[in-house]
Amino acid sequence: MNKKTGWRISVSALALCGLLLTAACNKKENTEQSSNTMSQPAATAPAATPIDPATVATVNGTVKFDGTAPKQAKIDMSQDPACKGMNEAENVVVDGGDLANVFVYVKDGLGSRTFDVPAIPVVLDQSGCKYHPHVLGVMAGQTVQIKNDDQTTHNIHPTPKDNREWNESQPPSSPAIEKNFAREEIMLPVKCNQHPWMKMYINVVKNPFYAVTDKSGKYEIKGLPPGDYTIAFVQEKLGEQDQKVTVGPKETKTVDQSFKAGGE
Amino acid sequence: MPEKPNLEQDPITSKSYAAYYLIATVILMATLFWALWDEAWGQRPWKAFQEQWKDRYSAFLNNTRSGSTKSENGVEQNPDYVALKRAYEKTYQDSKAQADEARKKLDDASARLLAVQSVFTDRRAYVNALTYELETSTSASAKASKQKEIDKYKNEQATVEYPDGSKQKYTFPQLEEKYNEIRDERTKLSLELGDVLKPVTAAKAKMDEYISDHMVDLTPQQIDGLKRRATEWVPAIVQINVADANIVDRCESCHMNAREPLKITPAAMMSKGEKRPDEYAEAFGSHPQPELLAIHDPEKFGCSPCHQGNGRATTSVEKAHGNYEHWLWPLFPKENSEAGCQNCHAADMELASGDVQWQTINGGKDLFRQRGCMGCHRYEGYDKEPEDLNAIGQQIKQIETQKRDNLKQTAFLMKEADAAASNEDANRLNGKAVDLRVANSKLDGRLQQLDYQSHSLMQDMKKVGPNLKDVRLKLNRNWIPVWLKKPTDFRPTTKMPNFRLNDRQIQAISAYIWQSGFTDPLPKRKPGNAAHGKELFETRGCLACHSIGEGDQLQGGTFAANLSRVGEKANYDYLVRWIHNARERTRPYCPYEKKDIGPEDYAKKGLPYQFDPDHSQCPNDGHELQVQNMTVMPSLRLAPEDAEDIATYLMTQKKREPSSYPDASFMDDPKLKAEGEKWVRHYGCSGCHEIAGFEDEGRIGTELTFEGSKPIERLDFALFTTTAERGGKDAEPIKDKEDLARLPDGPATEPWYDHKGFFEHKLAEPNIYDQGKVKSETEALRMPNMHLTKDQVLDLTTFLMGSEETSLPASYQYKPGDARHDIQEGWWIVKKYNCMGCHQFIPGQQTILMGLKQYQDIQEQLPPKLLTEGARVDPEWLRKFLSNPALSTTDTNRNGIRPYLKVRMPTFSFSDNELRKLVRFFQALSQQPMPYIPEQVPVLTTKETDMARSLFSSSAAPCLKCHATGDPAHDKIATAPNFLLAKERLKPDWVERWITDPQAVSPGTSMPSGLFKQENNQWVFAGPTPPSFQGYEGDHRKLLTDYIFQLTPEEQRKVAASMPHAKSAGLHPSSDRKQAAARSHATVSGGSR
Amino acid sequence: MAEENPKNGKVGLVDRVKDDIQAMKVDIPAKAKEQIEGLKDPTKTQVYTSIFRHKHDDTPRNRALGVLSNVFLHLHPAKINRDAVRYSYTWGMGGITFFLFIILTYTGVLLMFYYHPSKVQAFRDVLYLEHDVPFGKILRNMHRWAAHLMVIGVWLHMFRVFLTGSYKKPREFNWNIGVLLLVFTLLLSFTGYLLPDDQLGFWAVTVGTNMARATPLLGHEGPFGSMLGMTPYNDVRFGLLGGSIVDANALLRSYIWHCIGIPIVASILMIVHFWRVRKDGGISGPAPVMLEAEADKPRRGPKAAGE
Amino acid sequence: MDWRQLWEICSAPDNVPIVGLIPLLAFYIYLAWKQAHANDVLIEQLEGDAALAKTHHRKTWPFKPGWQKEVHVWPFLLRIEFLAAIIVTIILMVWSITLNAPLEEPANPNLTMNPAKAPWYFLGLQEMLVYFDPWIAGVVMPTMIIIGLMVIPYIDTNPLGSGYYTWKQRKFSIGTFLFGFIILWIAMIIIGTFIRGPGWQWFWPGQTWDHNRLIYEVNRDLPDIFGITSNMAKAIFGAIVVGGYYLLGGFVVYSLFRRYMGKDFKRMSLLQFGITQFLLLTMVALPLKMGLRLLWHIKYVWITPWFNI
Repeated sequence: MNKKTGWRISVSALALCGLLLTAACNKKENTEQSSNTMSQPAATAPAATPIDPATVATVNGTVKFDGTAPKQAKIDMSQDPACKGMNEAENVVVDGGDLANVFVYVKDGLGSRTFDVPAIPVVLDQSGCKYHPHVLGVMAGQTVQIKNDDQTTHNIHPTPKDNREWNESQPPSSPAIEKNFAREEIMLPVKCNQHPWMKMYINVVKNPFYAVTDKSGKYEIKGLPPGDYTIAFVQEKLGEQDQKVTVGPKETKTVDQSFKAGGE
Repeated sequence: MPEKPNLEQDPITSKSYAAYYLIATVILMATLFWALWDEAWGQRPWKAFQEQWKDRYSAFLNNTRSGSTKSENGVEQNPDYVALKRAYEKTYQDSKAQADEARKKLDDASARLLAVQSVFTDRRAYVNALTYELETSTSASAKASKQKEIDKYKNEQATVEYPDGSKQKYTFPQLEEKYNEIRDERTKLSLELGDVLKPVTAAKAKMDEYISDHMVDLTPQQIDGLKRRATEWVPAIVQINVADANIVDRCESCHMNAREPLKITPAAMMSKGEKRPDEYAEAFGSHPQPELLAIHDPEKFGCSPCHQGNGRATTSVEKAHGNYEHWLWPLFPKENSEAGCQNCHAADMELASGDVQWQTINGGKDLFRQRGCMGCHRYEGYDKEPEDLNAIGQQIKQIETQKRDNLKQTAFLMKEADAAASNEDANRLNGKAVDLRVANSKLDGRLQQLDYQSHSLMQDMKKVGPNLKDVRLKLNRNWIPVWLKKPTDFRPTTKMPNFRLNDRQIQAISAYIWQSGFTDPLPKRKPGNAAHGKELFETRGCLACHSIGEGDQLQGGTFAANLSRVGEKANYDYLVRWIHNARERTRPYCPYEKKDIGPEDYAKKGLPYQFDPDHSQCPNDGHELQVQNMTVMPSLRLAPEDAEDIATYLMTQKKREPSSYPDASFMDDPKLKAEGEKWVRHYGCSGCHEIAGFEDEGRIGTELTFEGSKPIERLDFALFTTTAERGGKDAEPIKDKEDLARLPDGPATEPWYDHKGFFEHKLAEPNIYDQGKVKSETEALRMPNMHLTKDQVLDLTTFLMGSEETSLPASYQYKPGDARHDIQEGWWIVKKYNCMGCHQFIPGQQTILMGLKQYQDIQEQLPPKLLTEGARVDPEWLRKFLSNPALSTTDTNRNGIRPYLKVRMPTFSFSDNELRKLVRFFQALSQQPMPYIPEQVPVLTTKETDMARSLFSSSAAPCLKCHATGDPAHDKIATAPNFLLAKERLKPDWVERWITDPQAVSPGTSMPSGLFKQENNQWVFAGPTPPSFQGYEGDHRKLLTDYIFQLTPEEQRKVAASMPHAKSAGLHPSSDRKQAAARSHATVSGGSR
Repeated sequence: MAEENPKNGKVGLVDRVKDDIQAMKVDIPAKAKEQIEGLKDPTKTQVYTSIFRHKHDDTPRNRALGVLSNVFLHLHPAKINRDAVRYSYTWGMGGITFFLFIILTYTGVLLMFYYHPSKVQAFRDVLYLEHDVPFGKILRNMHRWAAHLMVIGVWLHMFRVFLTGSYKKPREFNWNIGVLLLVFTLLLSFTGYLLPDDQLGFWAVTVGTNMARATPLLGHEGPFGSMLGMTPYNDVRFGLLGGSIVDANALLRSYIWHCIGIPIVASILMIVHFWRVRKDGGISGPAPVMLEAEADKPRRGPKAAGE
Repeated sequence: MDWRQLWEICSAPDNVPIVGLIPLLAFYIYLAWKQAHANDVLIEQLEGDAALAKTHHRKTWPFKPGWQKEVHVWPFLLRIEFLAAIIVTIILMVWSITLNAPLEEPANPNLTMNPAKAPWYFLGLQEMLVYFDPWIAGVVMPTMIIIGLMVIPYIDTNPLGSGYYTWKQRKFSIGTFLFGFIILWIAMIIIGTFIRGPGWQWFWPGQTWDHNRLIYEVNRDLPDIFGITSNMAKAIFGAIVVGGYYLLGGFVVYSLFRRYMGKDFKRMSLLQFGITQFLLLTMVALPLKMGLRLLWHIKYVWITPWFNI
């Protein structure tokens, strides 16, 4: 058993531990339980396919929005004084034709390659009764660390299609909740039932080649081995659009994409 | 013969066998006839019975008939009947002409119909036959020709000759039409005739109904029917055959009258000149309890399921009754016949049909519990709390295991889901994992319920005898060895049996008990007022369970101890505590740690030293504690001073001074303790008493659930086996006079080698089967002498005889799943707490209090009858009331609903379990559906309210004269509950029935009947109504009920104020001045001190 | 007829009818007379002679034929030793035993109509027989007692046969058949014991079959049994009972052995037994006494002894 | 004297046959003895008178010249047979009418009958269980009885006494048979029926069958008496005793045969004699073993790890 698999075990064990904590009523049994059942996955976890760092390419580009950007709805957050003031919906964030919060990832072309899950957790922050970021990419199995910076209690309630649903509350200044998602799922909605406007999307993918467009609609995917790929651009409201692209070794390719107003 | 015959005859060839053959043949024929006779009569003694029956029963019926005719004549003399008869005759005469006419027409139509019918049916048959040929012919031409033939035939004219001689010709369609026409005509005519006769038939029916309604016995016509059956009877086996239950009962082949609708005693069936009923007469009585047969239809139940015996056998009386060696289910003897009930009704604590309580079997069931038999002997259903508790513990363990398994499975499923090949699979697996989590949550709910139940069960566990952990606090030490020597010497009616202990055993047992008792200090109590204590003792209801006085002076119930000599043994301070609240425990006991928890344990956790049903968790580990004394004695919610008064009074009850008991300081000898422990265990003292160190001790006796069907070989008659088998003049082994007097049938002379004999002897003198045996102290029989009376031995014997493993199908067992089950469950609790000592549950049932002298002329001071309790009260209210009869948490020294009664409804500290069962019981007993949905009472208009108020307060309906109003001055003399309670407590429909005829609901109640009368289908007030009622069309009864249910305190005050003489209203007519004075004194002193 | 007298057909017919009537007046009385005569001696009728194959005049020939021509009686020879009819010699036990066997077969068959060899039914059926079936009780009683009598009869028969030395040459083999019949008689009785399914039968059979578990080699408690792998579930007792305890299977097996298996074997052996009695020279005696001196000489025929 | 107990035993329906058997057997023994005696007298007479022996018809029944030597089966035999059938029928029917076949409680495997008895005709074997292990009493012994009975015709070489009752000519064979039948079979059945009560204990007739009776009975094994303890030694000792019995007994039998039954002995082949010896000794061994048991409380003679005798 090499070092990597060992690490893998501990992460998955930790994750399951967390899950079990939510499932179980009796803590003692729970921990005992998870350690029992976790002895197996190590043996079956596939080893990551090595990538030659010398040949990796980069894909970047800008996502545009054609047409007039819809006006963002104003949200009144006064029902909870801790949320302070007003807020805006983040359905379609367009800044001068640049479309933010588009999730870009390599949808196809990697074959049966597998990749190690990064040890560093992805952070999802709640502040001002808003999720930061609004769209999040994460690898399957990677830890998502959820923090609450507000002086109010939030609850985090993902409503996935293919992953498990859960719903946990997080009072102010309580420790971060650490979770992970096992299965690939794009635009997995997350909401807070106490603050109905709070909404964000987590994108769970199986490879590390993903990015989210920033306010200027830019994204960059690095470290891609050369090959033919399908790159998918997904927007929570406007849907998904794909592009095929071929990258050579050490190449930096620009792939732009644009969404139409009132699209699909 | 060819060979020359010899001079001397050859004996072999010449000997004749004719004589032998003749004799042999004659004998053979005789034998054959014997066999035939045996088959026809020898093996069928019932034929003789039936012959006798024919004669005797016919004679009996002749007698009865003449009596019946006489009484019928009597009825016929009645003017009402004469009027009916006259009416009948008149209608008969009136309709006669018309009816004759109609009949004539009808006859004519019938005759014509017949004439047409004969021609029509013949021709129709021919047409049908032709049609068949048409239908089955294959070629079109053949069909056509057939059709032609049919048409031709149909057009032919047929002649019909009518009864009047006229002839008509019809074609087939005409014929058909004519036929239908006459048929319809006839139908019409017969309906017409019916109409004409209708008044006649009705009048006749009325007449007959009058006779049958007014004849107490059978009518002569009915008797004639019976007589015909008897005289025309052809000897035959009469049998009940129920294949499903394998019942074949031919009992009625001899007991021919068992199901006759008449009451027939054996004496009535004696043949002439006899002095006492012979075998035949005994057999021909009718069933003494026809109402039982009505519940248990003999066609389904047969006879043997209740009576036993060999229902199939018909060859002799002994065989049929199963009274022979190899029949396992011999007939129950007459006096034990109620044993049969126990076969199917083991789950019923009280057996009653109508107003008949089956005292023998009920007595046996009660004795088994009250005398603590269940402390040593397991019996299904009795004292099952510890078992249930155990079962619940098991269940909890099981559920926890299941929860663990579910968790394991959840984790596994989630892991599988994460690794699943497709999203469908993943979702399916995740779904399953979610289901399991939900399942676990359900299990948590179940666990919680089980926890509640064990809390309840802990509370429900009771012991027959007192808690001996308190012995040092409670008893005069020197009295203990004297008591153990022979309890009946001290208190003849005690439940404590005689263990035949020798002095050493007594010393050792006393020492153990004394030394293992609590030594916690008791608060010192000041002495009270004995005279007031006596009065309280006699009026608060203590006597419903306890008795006092000895011999002729004895009064009170047998449920609990006789307190005549309690002053010799008891410690005053403890007695006060006990009377104040018998359930108050010195220290709680933790079954988990198996120790008594003291203040130090509470102090360790910084908890207050408080334990009661609401604080029942062990401070050490949170397990459920036993926080009450395991006694059924309730709290009467007395003021502490009252408790002191009663205790003071009781301490005066003594024959000798406590100090006169010889010193028993050996009880402090620590050496005796170990031996004492041995004997306490040996004799199973902990079956009835709580004893330190014996909390988990099992029962020492054999299980008795199926004792009645235990093979006789397993009952150890010891040295008396042969004696019992053979009977005779030395058959009775019991020599002791007292014990001999316990035998229901007196000393045995007949063989008694059967279950009955075994039980009776064992109960009369338990160690009888040790007699003559050489046994060591520990081998000797442990069962104590229960000093039962003859009747009690009979009851218990009957109970045990009926305790059989029945071969009947399960459907015959009375184990209902519906509300009747609630009734069964409820009786166990009602009997457990002796509710019947105060309340009447069954019509005709006598309560202990009813029998007391002091209630003879103040019956209204008796506790309420509960005959229709379920129909009367809202179940939710009942639950509240039962858990707190004061209906108040602060003002508890009173009755919540009937403050005017001196007898007190005590607080029994029922567990939730028992409350639930009791409420269901009362509802089920009155056939009330559960859950209860209250009836909507319409809101009265102001006008109606005014009317109702005026009626309510009118002098004609002085409701508030008796009913309490909350005004203390008035309530002192009130004898009925406050109306304000009605809304929450009562059911409106019951109230309507109640105010119409209270005597029918609760006979003897002080509430009078006849307040309302029926007029035009409305119930109107019987007395003069206030003027506002002029022109009111509505139902007065309904109005009043609705008013009561809307009564508010303000409204009540208004009414009271409007009542002119409310305050000065006289005392209840039936109570004299002296008692009234006593009563007011009691109330004052009870309430104000 | 009509063709012969086409013209007078009608007349011819009438004549013929008249003629027939005339003839009938004579024929029928004659036949009737004949019939009455014939019925006077029923033994001459065809029906009679077809049943009884010869006349029953009291002649030696007919006496012999009476036995020889009867299927039941021809077990017997036509003539036997004059002293062989003496009861004091034969005790008649063989015949009585056979007679009882017939009674048992007959009553047994009737009992079988009412009996089901099942644990639920068996005991009830016996009660039913006792209380319901017409003549059921006497039927069962007769079967039971006849069985006991048969056992006694067989023993006495054997006893007599031994005492008269009737097993000696040439009857050695028939003696062996007899021993087997004795064994089968006991087995028949024993297998019937269980059938009422009452305590008596149950424990008798339990005691009886418990011995089987001690069978050497084949019983699990017998010598060397456990060495051969015998357990309560595969030994000879298990085979007898169809189980390790006396239960439903034992009842059924008992029933089948009792009603079918053993009676068939016993019947066959009986046939052989009777047949050998005849073939071995009929009943052994009473023979003339032999003297010590004649012991080693060839045995003389009975005739020689007579003269 | 407990007459009631006695009556209860005798009147138990299934004991009636054995009660009936006793007088029946007595009667038939008497009948046989009478004829045997008459024949023996005749034989003696004829042996003393050679001339008469030549002419005598040699039966005790009278015979006159002219009488038929053979009679017709029909009617002379058949009439007796039919008569017998009628009488048997009568007996059977009267018995069946008056006495009911036993029917006890339904079978209950949990309730042992005490005493649990086999059918009466097997009680001899059950009685043997007291003295022998089941494999001998229940299996070996019945087999030996059957085989023994079957070999009788082949080992009895005495040509005399065939077809007539005699005692003098067949003293040995009749004596042995009577011993086997009456003593070892019928007497054992009688003991089993009348003497053995609850717990298969010995109750004298007239003693009350007390279910609670306890008796002290300790049985020893023969080797124990001689102080033999080792298993091996016990096995060898037993083998010696049993073998010695058969060898010594065989010699005694030989000696007796030679002396008193010379003629028979001469007629016998070695095999015949061997079998006779073995069966005879085995038969005699039964009462010997019973005696050891009843008188000296000796349980086993030969103890091996596999079987005990």
